[in-house]
Amino acid sequence: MKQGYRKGIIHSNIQIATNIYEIKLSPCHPESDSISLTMEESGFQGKPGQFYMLRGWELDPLLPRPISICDISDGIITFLYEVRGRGTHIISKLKKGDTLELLGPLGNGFDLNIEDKIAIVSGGIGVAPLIYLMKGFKGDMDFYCGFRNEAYYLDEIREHVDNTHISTEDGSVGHRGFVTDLFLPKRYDMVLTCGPIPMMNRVVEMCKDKNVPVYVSMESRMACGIGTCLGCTIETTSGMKRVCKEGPVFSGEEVKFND
Amino acid sequence: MKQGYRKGIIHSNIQIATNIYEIKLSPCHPESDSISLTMEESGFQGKPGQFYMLRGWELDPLLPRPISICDISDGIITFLYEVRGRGTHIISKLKKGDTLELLGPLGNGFDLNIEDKIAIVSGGIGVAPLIYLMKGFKGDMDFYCGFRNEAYYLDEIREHVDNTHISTEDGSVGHRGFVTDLFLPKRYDMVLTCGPIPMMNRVVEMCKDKNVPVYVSMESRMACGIGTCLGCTIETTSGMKRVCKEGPVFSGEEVKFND
Amino acid sequence: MINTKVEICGVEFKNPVIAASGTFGFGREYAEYFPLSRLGGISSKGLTLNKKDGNKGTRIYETASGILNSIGLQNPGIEGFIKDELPFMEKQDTIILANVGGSTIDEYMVSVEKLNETNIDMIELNISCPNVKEGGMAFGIKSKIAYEVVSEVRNACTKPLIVKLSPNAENIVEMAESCTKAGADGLSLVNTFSGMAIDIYNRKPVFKNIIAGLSGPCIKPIALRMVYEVSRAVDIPIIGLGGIMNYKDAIEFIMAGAHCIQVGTGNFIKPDISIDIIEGIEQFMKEEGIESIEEIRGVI
Amino acid sequence: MINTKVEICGVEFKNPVIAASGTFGFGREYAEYFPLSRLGGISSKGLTLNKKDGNKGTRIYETASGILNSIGLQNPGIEGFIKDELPFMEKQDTIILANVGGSTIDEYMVSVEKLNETNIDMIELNISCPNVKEGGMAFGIKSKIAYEVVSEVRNACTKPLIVKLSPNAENIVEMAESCTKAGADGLSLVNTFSGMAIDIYNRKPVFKNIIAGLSGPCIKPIALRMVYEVSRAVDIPIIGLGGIMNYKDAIEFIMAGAHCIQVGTGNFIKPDISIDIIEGIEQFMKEEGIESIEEIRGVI
Ligand SMILES: Cc1cc2nc3c(=O)[nH]c(=O)nc-3n(C[C@H](O)[C@H](O)[C@H](O)COP(=O)(O)OP(=O)(O)OC[C@H]3O[C@@H](n4cnc5c(N)ncnc54)[C@H](O)[C@@H]3O)c2cc1C
Ligand SMILES: Cc1cc2nc3c(=O)[nH]c(=O)nc-3n(C[C@H](O)[C@H](O)[C@H](O)COP(=O)(O)OP(=O)(O)OC[C@H]3O[C@@H](n4cnc5c(N)ncnc54)[C@H](O)[C@@H]3O)c2cc1C
Ligand SMILES: Cc1cc2nc3c(=O)[nH]c(=O)nc-3n(C[C@H](O)[C@H](O)[C@H](O)COP(=O)(O)O)c2cc1C
Ligand SMILES: Cc1cc2nc3c(=O)[nH]c(=O)nc-3n(C[C@H](O)[C@H](O)[C@H](O)COP(=O)(O)O)c2cc1C
Ligand code: FES
Ligand code: FES
Repeated sequence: MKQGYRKGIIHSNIQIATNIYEIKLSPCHPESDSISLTMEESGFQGKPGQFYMLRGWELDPLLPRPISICDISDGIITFLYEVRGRGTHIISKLKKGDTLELLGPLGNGFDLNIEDKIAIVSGGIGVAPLIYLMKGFKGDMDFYCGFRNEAYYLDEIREHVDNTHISTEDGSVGHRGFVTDLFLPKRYDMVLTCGPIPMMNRVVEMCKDKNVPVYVSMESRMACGIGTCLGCTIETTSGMKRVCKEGPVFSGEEVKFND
Repeated sequence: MKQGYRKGIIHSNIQIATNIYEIKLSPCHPESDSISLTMEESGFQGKPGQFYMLRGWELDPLLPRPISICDISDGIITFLYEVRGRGTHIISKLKKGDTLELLGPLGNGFDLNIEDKIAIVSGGIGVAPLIYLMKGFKGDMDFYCGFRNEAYYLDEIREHVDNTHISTEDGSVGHRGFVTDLFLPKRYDMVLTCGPIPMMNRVVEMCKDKNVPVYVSMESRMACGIGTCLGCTIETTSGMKRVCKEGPVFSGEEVKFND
Repeated sequence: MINTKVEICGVEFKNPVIAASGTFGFGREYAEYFPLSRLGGISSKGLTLNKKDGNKGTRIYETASGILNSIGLQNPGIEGFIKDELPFMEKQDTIILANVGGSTIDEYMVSVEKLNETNIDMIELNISCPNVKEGGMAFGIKSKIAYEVVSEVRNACTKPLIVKLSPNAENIVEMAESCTKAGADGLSLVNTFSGMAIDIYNRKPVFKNIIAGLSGPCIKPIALRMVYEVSRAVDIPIIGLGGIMNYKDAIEFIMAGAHCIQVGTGNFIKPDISIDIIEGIEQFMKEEGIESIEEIRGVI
Repeated sequence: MINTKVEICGVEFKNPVIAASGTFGFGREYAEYFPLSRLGGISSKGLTLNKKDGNKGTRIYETASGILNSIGLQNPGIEGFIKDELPFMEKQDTIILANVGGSTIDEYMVSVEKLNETNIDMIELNISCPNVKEGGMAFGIKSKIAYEVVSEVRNACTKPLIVKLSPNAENIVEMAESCTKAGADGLSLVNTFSGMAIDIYNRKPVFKNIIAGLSGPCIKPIALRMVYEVSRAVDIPIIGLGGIMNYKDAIEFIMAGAHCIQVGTGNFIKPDISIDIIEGIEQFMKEEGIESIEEIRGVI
């Protein structure tokens, strides 16, 4: 049996850029909120590309919010999130020692072959799942990341990847413009991307042109997160698929972006 | 113009008996949650018997909760509250430094004549407004307070009042039984009471028998707290009256208890 | 320059935000929190010909994002209103809607005739109160009965006549069409939804009347849908309400086709909520480059 | 000894808690969180004769204490269900309701005939889905039309037939009476309320279909009232639902007259919410000295 929602206790919840926060949690002891568990067996689990549903409130808002795993070590989970609306705003106000409810890990996650030379292409907060991917991958990897006007997590990335290519729309860091200006697909065995739809769409097209396999991590409004509401469904070349269950990672070729 | 809801910052919020909490707040600086104001002019105001509407949440629960002033000094307000349902439960979980929204002071409050010899009769959490009353009254006063099975705030009371009469239903402190077993109305110029309806009803009857003026502080479900929803109305001998506006303090004779 | 003015049946509202009936008394209590002249208008507590004490027992009960109420039209009666409340309201420099309830057509007629003689700006005919035994809501369920009531009142009424619809109507679009044919100058919707709650420990309904009226943010999606459907079916102006708590909600109703909006339950949550909404609408218009409300009315 | 068993039309439920259609898939995903045998029953995702892909665009939108959905009956079709899903469900030792939607009477009939041949325990006829263009909800608005549909399906159906009512029905009591006369063995109510939402920045409805279905705690007071009214009007068993999130809500529906209850949106909030509800009901019965559900059914 899988575990339902369980409580996590907050270790830290800090703002790292405008509207961007990093939160770290460990699972709570079922009997007491104040004892946090960090042992391997009871710690948070999950692989790159998977996500958790988070609730930092009782029933208002009614629905939980999906957030990708940004890191797990020693059972402590890290999420990187952008404050977009009410849910993420409430989470951003939580303090060390507060608890929230988590369900996961959910979704399929990325599958990688260690021998490949891969490229990671992120746009904005889409960097979150790719950081975890990057940390786990020991092979040859280039990291392209685009931001609007403020870059974050660059030190973390540079620590793991030799070849980083940064862009910002305002030119404050790295190339001025879009990350797709920098990205050249032809050199890679596989490309993995997460970010705004138009960016991912462009990356997929570039890869298709060069016959490079590409995987995208999709976003969609979710209610259940486990495959039953059919709210998160997207159209693919092989029919309707649930982002929370068959995804969030899809082959770039199967996703129908123009919808 | 009166002020609408304003933020209070919590100084302390401690449990003083089973399900009974004491919370202390000072008004927040309008510009920053972390600066608290304690100056006289911007501090919380109100007289004994008046109450505030409290919100320690956004919109769930939808309605604020009425709580009587238990003390105000140096602009810092104290409330004494019992955890009964969701609202008071949420408030009980708030910590030092957290904020909540307050509207008040509301209602009429007690009117006292300093020359009188008065009796205060409280039942359970009904003691809250009477503590503030007691602190402000410098005349001759007896305090009768009944509890179910755990007495609280006795030190505070004894500090101000020589003549205290305590009862608990289980006999753990003072008289075993009801506070109305102890109370004798005939010696007083005026009696003031707050507690469960059956208790207040009994006190009023006892006073009526002896022709002693008695004032009761009524409870009622409230939505607006300012007299517009007509949700808190009670029947009196002079027609329908709003607990939040014409009350919560009523002359014992005008309240129709049997309803 | 943005302009928030709205005209309905020749009456000009300085902005589209009206305080809803039964949630604002006669304005007195709110006047202590902000100048009532800021409001587009105020709809009075529902008035009946004679003074009413309202219902006994629990009157307000909280539900998920809503409240059930069973006030039962406690009010000072038309004459009490005219004598004790209207003089205060008239001084506030805002549009006054007299909300009129009743349990017989005759009662409505006599009430309206008395109000004809006053300075109120409009009548809002409440054919939809779920909290009184006879009449009231019954009139608001079947389009045919509503047609009769409205036609009669129309004849008696010299003021612009807004008919307030119940969401419990069998068919809200037919209802709107009937009231329009019967001569309504405008429609306001929605009133409260019939709902109930049970005290499981006492094994009894929470309310003496069993059924009470549901309002608040919980009803907004349904109310908005009804305003949308009705605004497409009739040509007379519509006042939209149901769960409006902020300027975004208000804009949704306007984009669904409403001329004005009303704020009800929201007043209980924050006495000056209407001011936030008015300022929010202005801000939104500025940011979106909207010069007048008409530009976005029914735009979807 | 408390006993939570409930019988409806000769079918025995081990407890009154059923997973609502469209919120539980075919149980597979929830089986990972708890043994489905704990449930009184499961109502399948709404089935149409042929496979459907459902609606495009936004499908779920959060509202105050509720969600609007516009899934549009995405489902594998009756044959897909029988082949790929039913074998799994049959193994779960719980009552299986096949929830059947459709846009023509013929479609309903053919679907039901195919299901007659299977081991499902009951059919739940969905005459009320607001998210498909023709049919679906249209059947659930007017009592007369519902009467025809239900009569025809009744003739074709060899399983116990539950008709699922729409709260958008013009008159819920008349609707219930019509379906009863047409031969329904039981009724379930309510389905979702027609609602809408607007994206004010794009000036467009959130949903491609404009109107979507509202569910969740926000609708509970209205759903409860409808169950109460219907249970007083008809003699066939009733399955109550709409916003049930905990055992207290469930007890309210039972006290209002429901035989069983269904949990819908709640499943999204907490996958094992039904287990909490079942255990809560048992606990409540113990504390209140209630031995069987019947003791409190319709007790108010
Ligand atoms: C599998 C998955 C993984 C994700 N991982 C992360 C992550 O690691 N970090 C992170 O910051 N965010 C992540 N997201 C996005 C995150 O879930 C949303 O930003 C969040 O739910 C917004 O909630 P809110 O209450 O703050 O905003 P809301 O008030 O719900 O919405 C704010 C705005 O965002 C739009 N919006 C909300 N949800 C979605 C959605 N799912 N798709 C498209 N538009 C939406 C709304 O239309 C609105 O304009 C992920 C989403 C998915 C599906
Ligand atoms: C003028 C006034 C002053 C008050 N002062 C204090 C005070 O100083 N300290 C204090 O602890 N409490 C005080 N109360 C009572 C307090 O407001 C309620 O206990 C509180 O609102 C309960 O909220 P909740 O969300 O915790 O409980 P809920 O979940 O709302 O209700 C819990 C239980 O209490 C019942 N209940 C709730 N509100 C009322 C009510 N107003 N009247 C009768 N029954 C009710 C409900 O039926 C339910 O059974 C006062 C009430 C009024 C009207
Ligand atoms: C406590 C209360 C009293 C009400 N009294 C009246 C009334 O007297 N007349 C009337 O037409 N509507 C009355 N209403 C209905 C409101 O005017 C409004 O139509 C309804 O509450 C929906 O709007 P809301 O969700 O913004 O509250 C009342 C509503 C509440 C909550
Ligand atoms: C996402 C979603 C899909 C639904 N699909 C169906 C369906 O296919 N057939 C059906 O009869 N009801 C369907 N419903 C309605 C539910 O079964 C239920 O009647 C309604 O949601 C009210 O209950 P609730 O408030 O507990 O969710 C669906 C509801 C939701 C939220
Ligand atoms: S979120 Fe419910 S199916 Fe994906
Ligand atoms: S609480 Fe609204 S009138 Fe008293």
